[in-house]
Amino acid sequence: MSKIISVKEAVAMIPDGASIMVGGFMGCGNPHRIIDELSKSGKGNFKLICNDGAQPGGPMGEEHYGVAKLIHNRQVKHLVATHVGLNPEVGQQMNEGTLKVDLIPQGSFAEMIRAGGSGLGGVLTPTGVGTIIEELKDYVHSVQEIDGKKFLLMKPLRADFALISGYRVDKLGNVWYKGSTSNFGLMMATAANVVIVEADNIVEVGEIEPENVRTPGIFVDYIVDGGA
Amino acid sequence: MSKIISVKEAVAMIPDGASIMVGGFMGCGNPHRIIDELSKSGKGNFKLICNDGAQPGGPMGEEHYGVAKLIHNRQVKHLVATHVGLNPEVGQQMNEGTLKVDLIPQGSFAEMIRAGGSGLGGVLTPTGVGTIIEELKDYVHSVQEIDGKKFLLMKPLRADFALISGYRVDKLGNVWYKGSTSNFGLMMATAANVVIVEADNIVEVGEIEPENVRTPGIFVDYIVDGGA
Amino acid sequence: MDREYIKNFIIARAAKEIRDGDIVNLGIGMPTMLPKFLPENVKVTVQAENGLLGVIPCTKETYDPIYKVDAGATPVTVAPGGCFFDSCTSFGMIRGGHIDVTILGALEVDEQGNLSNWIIPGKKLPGMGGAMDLVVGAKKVIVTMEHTQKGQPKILKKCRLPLTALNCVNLIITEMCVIEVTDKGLKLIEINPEFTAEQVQEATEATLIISDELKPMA
Amino acid sequence: MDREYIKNFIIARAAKEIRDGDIVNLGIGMPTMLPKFLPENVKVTVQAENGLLGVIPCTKETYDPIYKVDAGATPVTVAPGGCFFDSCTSFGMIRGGHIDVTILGALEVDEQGNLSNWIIPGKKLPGMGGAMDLVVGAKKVIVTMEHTQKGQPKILKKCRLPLTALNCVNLIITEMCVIEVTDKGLKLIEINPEFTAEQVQEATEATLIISDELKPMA
Repeated sequence: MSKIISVKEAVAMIPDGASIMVGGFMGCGNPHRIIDELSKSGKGNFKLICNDGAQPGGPMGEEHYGVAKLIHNRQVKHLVATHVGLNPEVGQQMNEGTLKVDLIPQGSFAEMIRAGGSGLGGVLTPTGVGTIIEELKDYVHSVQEIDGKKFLLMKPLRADFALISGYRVDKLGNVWYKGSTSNFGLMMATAANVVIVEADNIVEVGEIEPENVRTPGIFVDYIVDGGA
Repeated sequence: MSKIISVKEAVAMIPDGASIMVGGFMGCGNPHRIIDELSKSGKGNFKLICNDGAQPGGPMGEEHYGVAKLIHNRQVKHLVATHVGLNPEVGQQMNEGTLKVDLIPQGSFAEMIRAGGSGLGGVLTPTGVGTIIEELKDYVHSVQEIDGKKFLLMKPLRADFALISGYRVDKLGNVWYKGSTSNFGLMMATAANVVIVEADNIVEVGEIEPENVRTPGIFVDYIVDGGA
Repeated sequence: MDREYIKNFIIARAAKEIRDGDIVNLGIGMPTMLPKFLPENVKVTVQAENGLLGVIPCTKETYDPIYKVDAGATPVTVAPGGCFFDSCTSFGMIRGGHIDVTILGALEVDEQGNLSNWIIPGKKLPGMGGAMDLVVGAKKVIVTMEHTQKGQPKILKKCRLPLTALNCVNLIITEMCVIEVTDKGLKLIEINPEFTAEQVQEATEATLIISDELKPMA
Repeated sequence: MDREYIKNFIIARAAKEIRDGDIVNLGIGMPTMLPKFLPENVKVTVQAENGLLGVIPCTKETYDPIYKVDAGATPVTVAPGGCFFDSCTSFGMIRGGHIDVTILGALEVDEQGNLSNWIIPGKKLPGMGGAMDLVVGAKKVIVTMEHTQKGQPKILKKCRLPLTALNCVNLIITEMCVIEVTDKGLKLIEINPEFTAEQVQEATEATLIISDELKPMA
C-alpha cells in the first residue's frame, strides 16, 4: 500500500484540538505545503509543539512564513516552544490571553522529544537548574542530585501528529534532509502517533544510499508530495 | 596541524591501565590495525569498554578477530560489555579470576555512552527493571518510579580513549561509516578524552557531503591510516 | 520428531503471527529462519539491533563480511529501501515501541510471562546483548523453543534463573502447543494433534488454562 | 563612542580570547560579527545550534535561504569540511562540553557569574532558545554587552531578572573593561584607557576587585 497521499488527505486526518509536532527552526524545515493547507482548513484549537513561532516574512516574500500562518490565523491555542521572539504575534496573543505559551530550553526540548520516541523515562539535564524552569511542573518531573551535581528530570514529549519536511523521500518513506532542515523533525518522526513527511522530492526506493538515510521509512506513515 | 598520525604513534599514546572504548560489534567495526598494533605493544591492564569480546576466527581467516586479540593476549583486566558468548576465552579468563566482566543491556550500554558524551546525568530506561541488573551498583544509580512506571537510572559512561573505525575519513576528521560499522563507535567518539579514528580511506576535505557526515571532525583528535 | 523438524515446525507456526508490513527482530538461531516460512503476500522488514533495517541474506555479489553483518555476526545485506544506523538509534527504535514483533528463544518462561534467557549462573554467561531491551520494547514478544530441556519443563510456575525481564512474553510456541500469556495465567490455545492436553500439561510445570476454543496447531 | 563603534570595540576585544582551532558558538547580534576580527592565523569552526558546524556567510552562489540558515535565521552556508546535523546531536555537542567558547549578550550578570538574558517579565518574552544549554555546556562563556543600559548598571550584586543559568559566566567584555569572574568575585583585569577604575566601579553595582596586573584594554 502506498504511503503517498495528497496534501488534502493529510490535512483531513488532523482533527480540531490535535497535538501537532512540526519540524523546523524559524521556518527552515517547516513542511510548508502541509502548513499552507492546514492554515486554510478552518480547523484549530491545536497544541503546537515546534521550536518557535517562525516569523512573519519568509525568504520568498511570504507574508507569514511556516507555522506563523497557523498562529496568525489563531488556530493555535497552546504553543510549546523554545523561542518566540521573531514572531511578535505570539507575544500579542499571549497578552490577549488567547494563546498559552510554554517555553523550554532548546536542548531539553529536543531531548524530551527523543525520550518520547525512544522509550526513555525522561531526560536528566543540568540545563535550567536554579532557574524558573524548575517550576514548569508540566515538563519537569523533579530536581535530582546525582553524585553532588544537580539535574532537572524533564518529561518525555509526544504528540498525535508529527509534520516534517524532507528533501529526498523514497516511496518507503526513507528521508534525507538537506542543509539545516533536519533539526527537530528527525526526532519528531519517532515521537508521534501519526507521522507525515512532506517531500520536496519523491525518489525511487534505493536512490538514497542505505548509510545516508536519516529517518528510516518505518517511522513514516504518510508522504505528501511537496514539490507537486 | 594535521590530525593524521601513524598507527605506532597512536598506540604510543595509550598507557598501561587506560580505559579504552572500542567501537564495533562482534569485530565488525573494530579498528583492526590499531588493535593489531596494540596487541603487539606489550601494554595491558586495560579497562575495555566494548559491546563484546569479538570472536576467535575472523572472516578473512584471522585467528583472533578484533578485540579478541587483546583478550587472547591477556591485556584486558576489566571488560564492560553486553555479550561475550561468541568468545569462549572471556568466560575462561573470568573463571580463572584474571578478567573482570561487567555485563550491561546493549541498549542501556549505548545510551550510557551517549549520556557520557552529551552531558546528561544518566539514562532512565525500563530495561533491566526487576532483574539482577538492578544490583550493578557501579552502573545503576537508582531504581525510580515515574508516573507509576519503574525505570533504572543508569550512569553515564566515559573513557580515556575511544578507538573507532571509519570507512571514509576526511583530513579534518569527518567520518562516514559503511554498512553496519557505525554501531557504538558513533557515540564513543563523543565520550572519550582522546578519540582516534582508523580510516579505511582518508579522503580530501569536502569529499563527504556535509549532510552525510556522521561523526563531525570536531570529535576526532587523531586519524590513523588503516588502508596504508 | 527430529530436532531439525521440530525447529521448522515451531518457526512455521511463528510465521503465522506475522502480518504484512510488520517490523520484526529475530533472535539468533531458530528465529532467523522465519522469513522463508512467510507466504508471498506477507512482507516483513527485519531489524537487526546492531543497526540494520531490511536485513536479507547476502549473495555472492553482496557478501561483505567486514562491513555488513547481523546481530549474530552473520554476513548479510539490506534490501532496497533498507538502511544502516548506529546502536543508539537502533535501541531507540526498539525501546520506543517501533518494532512490531520480536521472536526469541528462552531458557525458562513462567505464568506471569517472565522470561529467563541470558544466563545460567556458574555455567554459562553469554550476556544479555540486546535481549533485555527487545523484550521490554517490542510490541509483541514471541518465545519459540522446545517445550522441555532434557525432559525437564521450561514453562514454569516461576522462573528460577535470573530474569531477562518481567511480564514481557505474549506468546509461547513450542513443538507441542501454542500458549498465550494472559492476566489470568497461561492459556493453551493450540495443540499439536500428536499430543493430548494432558501430555502438554505433564510437560509443563505451570498450570495451563485450556481455551474453550482450543484448536489444532498447524 | 557611537553604538556601532562600541560594538566593534567590544567584539574586537572578544576576538582575542579565541585560540586557533576553537569551536565557537556565537549568539545572535553582536557576537556573530566576531569572525571578521580574528587574525589570519586563528581559524575557528563556528557552530550554530540549529545544526551546523563550519558556518560561514553565504555568497550569491551559495545563498539557499530555504535550506541553510543559522540560529538567527540568517541564510548562511558551511565551509568545506563543515556539516549539518539534527538538534539532538547539536545540543549533545553543546551540553557535552564539545564547544570551546560561546559568546553572547546579557541583560544582567552578577558577582557569582549568574546570567540573565532571556526574559523581562511582563515586558519581553523572547524565550531562552539554546542559551540555557549553551552557557551550561560550553567550556568558556563570554558575555559581550554595553556596560550599562540607559545609564543603569547591568553588572549587579545579584541578578534581579529570572536567570538563564547559575554561575556560568567566565568573562565579561564591555566598552569600559574586561572582567573575570573568579571564586572571590568580579575581577577587573583590563580597562579602556578612556575610563578610570573609579568610573568603571561607578557604572557597576557589583564590587570590583581590581587586578594587581590591571592592563589597558586593547
